[in-house]
Amino acid sequence: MAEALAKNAYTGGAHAPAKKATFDLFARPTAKTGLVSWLTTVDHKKIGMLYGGFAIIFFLIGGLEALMIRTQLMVPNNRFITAQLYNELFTMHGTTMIFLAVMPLNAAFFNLLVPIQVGARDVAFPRLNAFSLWVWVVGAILLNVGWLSHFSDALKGFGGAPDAGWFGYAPLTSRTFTPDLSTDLWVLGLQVLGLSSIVASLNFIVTIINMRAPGLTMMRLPVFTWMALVTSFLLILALPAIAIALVEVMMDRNFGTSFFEVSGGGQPILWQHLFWVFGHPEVYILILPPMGYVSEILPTFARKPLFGYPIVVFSGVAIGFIGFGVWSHHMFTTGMGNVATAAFALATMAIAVPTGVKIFNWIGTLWGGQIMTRVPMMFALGFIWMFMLGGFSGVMHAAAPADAQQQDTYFVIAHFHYVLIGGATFALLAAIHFWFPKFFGRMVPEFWGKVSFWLIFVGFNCTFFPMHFLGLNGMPRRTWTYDSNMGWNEGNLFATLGAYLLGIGIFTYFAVLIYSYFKGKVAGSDPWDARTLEWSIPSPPPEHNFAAIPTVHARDAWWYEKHHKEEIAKEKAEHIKAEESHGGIHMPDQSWYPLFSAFGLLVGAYNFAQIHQPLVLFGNQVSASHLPLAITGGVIMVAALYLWALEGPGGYHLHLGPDGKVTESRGDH
Amino acid sequence: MSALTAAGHHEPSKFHFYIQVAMILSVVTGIEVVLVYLPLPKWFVVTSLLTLSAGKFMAVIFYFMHLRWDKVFCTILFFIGLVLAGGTMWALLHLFAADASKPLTAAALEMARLAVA
Amino acid sequence: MSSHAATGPIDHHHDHTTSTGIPNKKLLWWAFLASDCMFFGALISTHMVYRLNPPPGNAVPTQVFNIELTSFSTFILLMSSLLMALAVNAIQRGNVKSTRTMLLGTMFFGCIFLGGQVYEFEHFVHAQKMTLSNSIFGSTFYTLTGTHGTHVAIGVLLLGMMYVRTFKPANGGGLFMNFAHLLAICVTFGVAFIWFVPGLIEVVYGLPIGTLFQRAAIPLAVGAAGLVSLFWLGRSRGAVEFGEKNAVDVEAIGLYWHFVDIVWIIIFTAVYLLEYL
Amino acid sequence: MTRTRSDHRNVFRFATVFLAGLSLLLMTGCAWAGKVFSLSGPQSTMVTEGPVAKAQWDLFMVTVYVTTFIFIVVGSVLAYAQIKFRAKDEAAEKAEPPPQGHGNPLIEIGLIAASVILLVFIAIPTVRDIWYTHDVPEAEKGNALDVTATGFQWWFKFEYTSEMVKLPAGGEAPLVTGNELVVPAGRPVRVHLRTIDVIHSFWIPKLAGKVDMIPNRANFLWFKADRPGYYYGQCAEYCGESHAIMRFRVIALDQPDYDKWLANQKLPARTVAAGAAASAEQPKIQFANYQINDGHALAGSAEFDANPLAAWHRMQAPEAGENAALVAQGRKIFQEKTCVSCHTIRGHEGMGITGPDLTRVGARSTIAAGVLENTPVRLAQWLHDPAHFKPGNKMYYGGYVVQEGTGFNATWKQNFTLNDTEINALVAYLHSLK
Ligand code: HEA
Ligand code: HEA
Ligand code: HEC
Ligand code: CUA
Ligand SMILES: [Cu+2]
Repeated sequence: MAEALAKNAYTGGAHAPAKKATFDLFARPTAKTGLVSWLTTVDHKKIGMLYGGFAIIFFLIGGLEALMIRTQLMVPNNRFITAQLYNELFTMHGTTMIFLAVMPLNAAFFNLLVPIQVGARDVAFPRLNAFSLWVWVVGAILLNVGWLSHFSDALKGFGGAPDAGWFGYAPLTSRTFTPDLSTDLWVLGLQVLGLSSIVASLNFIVTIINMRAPGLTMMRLPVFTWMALVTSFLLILALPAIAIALVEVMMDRNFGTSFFEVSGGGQPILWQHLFWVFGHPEVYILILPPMGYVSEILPTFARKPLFGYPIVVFSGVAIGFIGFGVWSHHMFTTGMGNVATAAFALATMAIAVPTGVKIFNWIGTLWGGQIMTRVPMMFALGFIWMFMLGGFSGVMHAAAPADAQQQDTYFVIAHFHYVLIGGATFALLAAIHFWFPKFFGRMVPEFWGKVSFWLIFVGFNCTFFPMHFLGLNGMPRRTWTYDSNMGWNEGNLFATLGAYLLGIGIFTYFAVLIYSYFKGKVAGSDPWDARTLEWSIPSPPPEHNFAAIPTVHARDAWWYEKHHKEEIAKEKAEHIKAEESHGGIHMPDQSWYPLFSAFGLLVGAYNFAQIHQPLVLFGNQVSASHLPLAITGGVIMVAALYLWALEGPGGYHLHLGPDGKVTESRGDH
Repeated sequence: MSALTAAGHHEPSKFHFYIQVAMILSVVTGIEVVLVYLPLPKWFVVTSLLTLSAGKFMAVIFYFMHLRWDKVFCTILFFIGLVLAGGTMWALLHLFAADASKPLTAAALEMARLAVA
Repeated sequence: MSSHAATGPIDHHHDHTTSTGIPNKKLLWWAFLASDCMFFGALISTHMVYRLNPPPGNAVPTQVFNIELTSFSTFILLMSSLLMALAVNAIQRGNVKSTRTMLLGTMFFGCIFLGGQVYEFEHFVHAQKMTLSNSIFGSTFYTLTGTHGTHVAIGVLLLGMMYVRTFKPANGGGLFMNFAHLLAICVTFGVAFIWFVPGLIEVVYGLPIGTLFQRAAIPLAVGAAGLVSLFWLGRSRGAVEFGEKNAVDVEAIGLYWHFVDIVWIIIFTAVYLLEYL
Repeated sequence: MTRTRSDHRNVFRFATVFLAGLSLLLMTGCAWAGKVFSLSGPQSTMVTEGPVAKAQWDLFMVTVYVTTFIFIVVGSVLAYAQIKFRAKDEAAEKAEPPPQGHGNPLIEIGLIAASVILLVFIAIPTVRDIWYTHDVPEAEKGNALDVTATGFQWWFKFEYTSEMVKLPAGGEAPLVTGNELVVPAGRPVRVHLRTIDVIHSFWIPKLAGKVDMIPNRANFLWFKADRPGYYYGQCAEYCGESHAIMRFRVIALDQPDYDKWLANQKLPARTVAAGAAASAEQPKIQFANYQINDGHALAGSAEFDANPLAAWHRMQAPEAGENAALVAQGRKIFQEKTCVSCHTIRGHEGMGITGPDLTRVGARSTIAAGVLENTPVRLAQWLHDPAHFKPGNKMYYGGYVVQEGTGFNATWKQNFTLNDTEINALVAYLHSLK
């Protein structure tokens, strides 16, 4: 071991050769940089960055789709795009923004932050984590591949992008009404994304519950980590409902069942129930992590601990729990009967209480603080204001009879964009700005950050505030075009101009980030004088996160450390010694198999979607159905999983030299 | 590993205990099957069936899956899922049992046939 | 984590390397089972919702069902659960041999259950004329019990993988053997449930046993070959890496297996028994 | 970033100027800005014309009052905190951190209680109105008119289940109309909601909130029009390609007017007397140029928009200068061109039910489910190229076929080709059906 120590001064590129694995087809990848390192990584930070990068790309694509929608609606009787394309656009805009932008952005932050905030070196199951990522990519591909049909006649077979709306109400999704492949791909794409989310969430549940550093009791967890935990629970408990619903549509479409086929005695309304049993918790899945970011950012810039921590945590849990009992508020117009309608209306209103508690506590955090209006803080404050407005229109919807006039109008569009953009997205933009220095080691210029904030803030309100009035004035949503005599012309024009402004704002925001990545001022490890553990380690964090697993003594662990320096330094030194005597810092090995099994899934799912179609390659029919390829995909996946199981977690050790150098070693100890 | 075995930190064997549990479970299953054929009031049979299977359920999770000997947290974790799933099922059944939800079936089938025509 | 597991005595209810003392794998599986409750909750709901207001032309469940067979299957699944519990019991005491026997037994009972289901489905489709698509009852019934069956099948596969893993030599190597072993298991058990068990049930219902053997000489031969190679591959082959430290792995699969059992307990009552009232 | 402080100021100055500029813009364009929030369009939910819509609007206003109150209170505190506790300068930022207080349970509980109490103000009228808006009040049940509305991709059929008409082939059936629902003002109407294909939703904003038409479900809603009027309706559940323009109209009439209308409806289709301007020669084309040349502007003319009810009344009377020969020719083409297979003209030919009933199509104020004003030119344009106005509409035949090499593809074709002369005759015929 001493030899190993001497030989491998860790320079980022040099590393110990992998032990000749006994149960392995491929040599275990060990690259630390370059393409292979990203494809085979199990490092939660790299995985987080990949999630984040993909999500931002999809956010921009979803935004572009929104801009096309807004352009079409700019003037009455516009024919900028066709009805068909419009329907594809709003379906994919909604699906993309929710499943491919906001959810993975949250997943990115779970990955980047949770292990560090709990004082761990990685998640509980690093390879499973990589698997979640690649499976997510597969889902994203399946959902979007249909766009290709718009680019070339040879690709018409995709039938266009999905066009049944983001909640795909049966029976519009049946073969009779949407016979083309797009709906099959939508069904399977969502299914695959669900798989990814469930697997990832299980991982985070175990990580948060089991991998906490010594002293980090549950009631000392950073609020963001708490919200990650609640969100993960919501995911594993809500996604099964839609998974089953999707299986049922898939069976209806491909195997002749009649779950939602009236001709066989099915009841399409069941789809709505199953969808919203998932769908409502889903919106809290989107908003709870943002509430977590804000709960970290506000105390940092108010330089005060979060007001009423236990109640904030508890209300987060309560929101999650009550969120499972309100799904039918999306179905007030489906004639559920008075008792059911009243019950769901009241339950929905009840959610305003724990949500209000959070707002009050954030204000309590500001009260008596020393507020520094840095850019993340401005987005966080913007979040409070805008989310509050969105929440109020939510409560208006909860009044069921009033909702009969609002359901499926632009009033709903206004409501959920206020909570989704004013809420979730603002908080995400705050978070990106806040943690950018941590993960890229560079500061984002304040001035340009603020410019982008104001552009986004003003643009957002110009876009969506008028929509309340459009809705009240009777403008239905999912409207490809409208007449000029409805009184909607000006509101729409205004909203569209606002959307362009918003687009410029978003563009500025990301352009500034890219600029800062190359040219930003180098950030120290703790540029904001922040409070949680991630700020205790270098920026960007080393692969093993912590030289010594910290011992947590208080809620804002790093704040405490900063104010008890000597005591902590002593403790740390001891920990480092103890760990080295146990063989050094244990790190998991990289692996090809998560990627391979996801690849198998892609092949399998893509072909399964069109299982009954003849398989045509280069104009020749190769097989009567896609079954052989679907099976091939399945076999690749299972084989990869099998080899994955045999390969074992592997692992190597890092050793911290006295000069701060890190060395690597392999082999048993 | 041999050192471990020597250290003798073994579980006490639950072999016979497990067998007893399994026997009880089989007997209960038998009772269930017989119950449905007995000329008893319907409410009684339904209640007993539900109680008996709930009992079996609990026996399996607490003994075979050793929740009884594990940290309570495992129990809590599982019951979160169980309670939510049960609650959702309960709500769905009530929603569909409501008068407003009586399907039109016969008429609807007719319409569906027209639509296809 | 793994490096620590070997450093202290094994306490099966406490893992000192985690914050709660619950091993990570166990926690993962319990969380997954919580999630799986929702899966089956949604499926059973679908089935029950359509039982509430059955459309005309629906199959009549009590005429379709064969309650003796299903009761038998239920019993079999219970027994497999017992063996699974015993497998965990054995490995926790470091007894690899006994663990293997119990695992095989669990798989065996699992396969009988699956065979019963194959028979049941086939019988329902051919004799009772209830298909996946000709009535809503068929749609929900097959989807629900089929999903459960898929869970059982996945369980058998996982058990098989666990079983061959117990042979992984302590000194490395053996990938090919391992693979061959798994293949032998799949073949043997595949034949057992796809063909032999349904056949045996037919025999119970009057098929002459001679016909049974005549009809399927080839699958039987393949199955026999599989069985022989299974025995051959299953002989003692020196020190293995598997041991008491893997108890949590076996236990994790056990949790899954028992869960599949309790789901069946519910299905048996809700889908089958209640129909007879 | 050493320039941070001054940067802040720059940005705030910029923002202030920007916001000021924006409000200036708003103020100068006051009239225009006023229109941005114009709230009295034909589908406005704020201009209520019946008790159901009114109850819904009043409830909405309750929620607005309560939440506005909360917003003012919470918003003021938040704004105050933001301003009051802002670090005034760099020195303040670098100063010792403020006391690290952790919360105050009393305040929390108080606020929770306050929220609950405020919600009660919303909850009570909500529950009351759920029951009120659900069904016709007991006292008025006897007076209610029952109608069945069925959604089709993308139009509506209305059946007056209590008004039977004699069928030419013998027997009776409920009176059927399409896309325009005529009801008596001042009387409650209960609409039973059905659909033949996918989910639609039935919504007349000024009269009542929507209720969905869901396959296999017996939904219904009720409304009452306070006074005679012409109301816009819209399908409010996404139902496929042309969902956006799946519209309908409700015309509320005085009881006498309604009775008159009903009596006329029950008669078989109108046949133009042969004597009227009979002419043996080839009928003249009345409107040479019906090509679609006015962009895509749909809906009505200014005159129509000004008083749609009057426009509807005008449609009821037979048009001047009807050409009996042309009409007869149209009737023949209607048969030859397979129109009959989808449309019914009760008393004339036709028994199709996959398209709207055309027995009195000439008396409708709009065609194609409220998309076009029913002028001869518009009707001609519609017949010329229905898909131009309603993409994907089902006045086509065909289906989905597998195209070589590309899998599924939809290729719909128009099932009839009409030349100008034929369209001309058809328009004359259809417009004679009053
Ligand atoms: C981030 C996502 C998010 C969030 C957080 C919410 C939050 C809420 N939503 Fe929203 N909602 C959506 C996303 C979200 N929603 C989406 C995407 C849709 C449309 C889906 C579709 O059809 O496509 C939708 C639709 C929707 C509907 C259906 C509308 C319809 O289609 O007819 C309803 C109905 O009740 C509703 C209600 C609510 C309520 C009551 C809340 C509450 O949680 C809000 C609580 C917050 C506050 C109330 C503000 C702060 C509180 C205080 C300051 C305390 C004091 C306040 C009071 C006492 C009132 N939402
Ligand atoms: C988190 C979710 C989310 C987010 C962030 C958004 C963001 C936006 N949405 Fe979204 N929206 C939904 C979720 C979301 N939406 C959902 C769920 C629906 C319902 C769908 C359905 O009915 O099925 C919907 C529907 C919806 C409609 C209604 C369509 C209809 O019913 O007919 C409209 C209309 O204005 C709209 C507008 C916008 C706009 C202008 C933005 C803007 O905020 C977008 C801002 C971003 C940009 C403007 C991008 C800027 C980028 C660039 C300029 C660079 C581009 C470069 C490259 C791609 C390289 N949305
Ligand atoms: C394949 C069936 C079919 C055939 C054939 C058909 N139509 Fe139609 N027609 C429809 C449908 C469906 C609609 C409703 C379109 C919509 O609004 O979405 C319609 C609408 C109309 C309307 C408008 C009715 C209204 O109330 O809005 C007119 C007028 C009409 N058709 C005339 C004709 C004529 C004339 C022909 C023959 C030349 C014809 N149709 C042939 C199916 C058909
Ligand atoms: Cu019909 Cu939308
Ligand atoms: Cu909701």
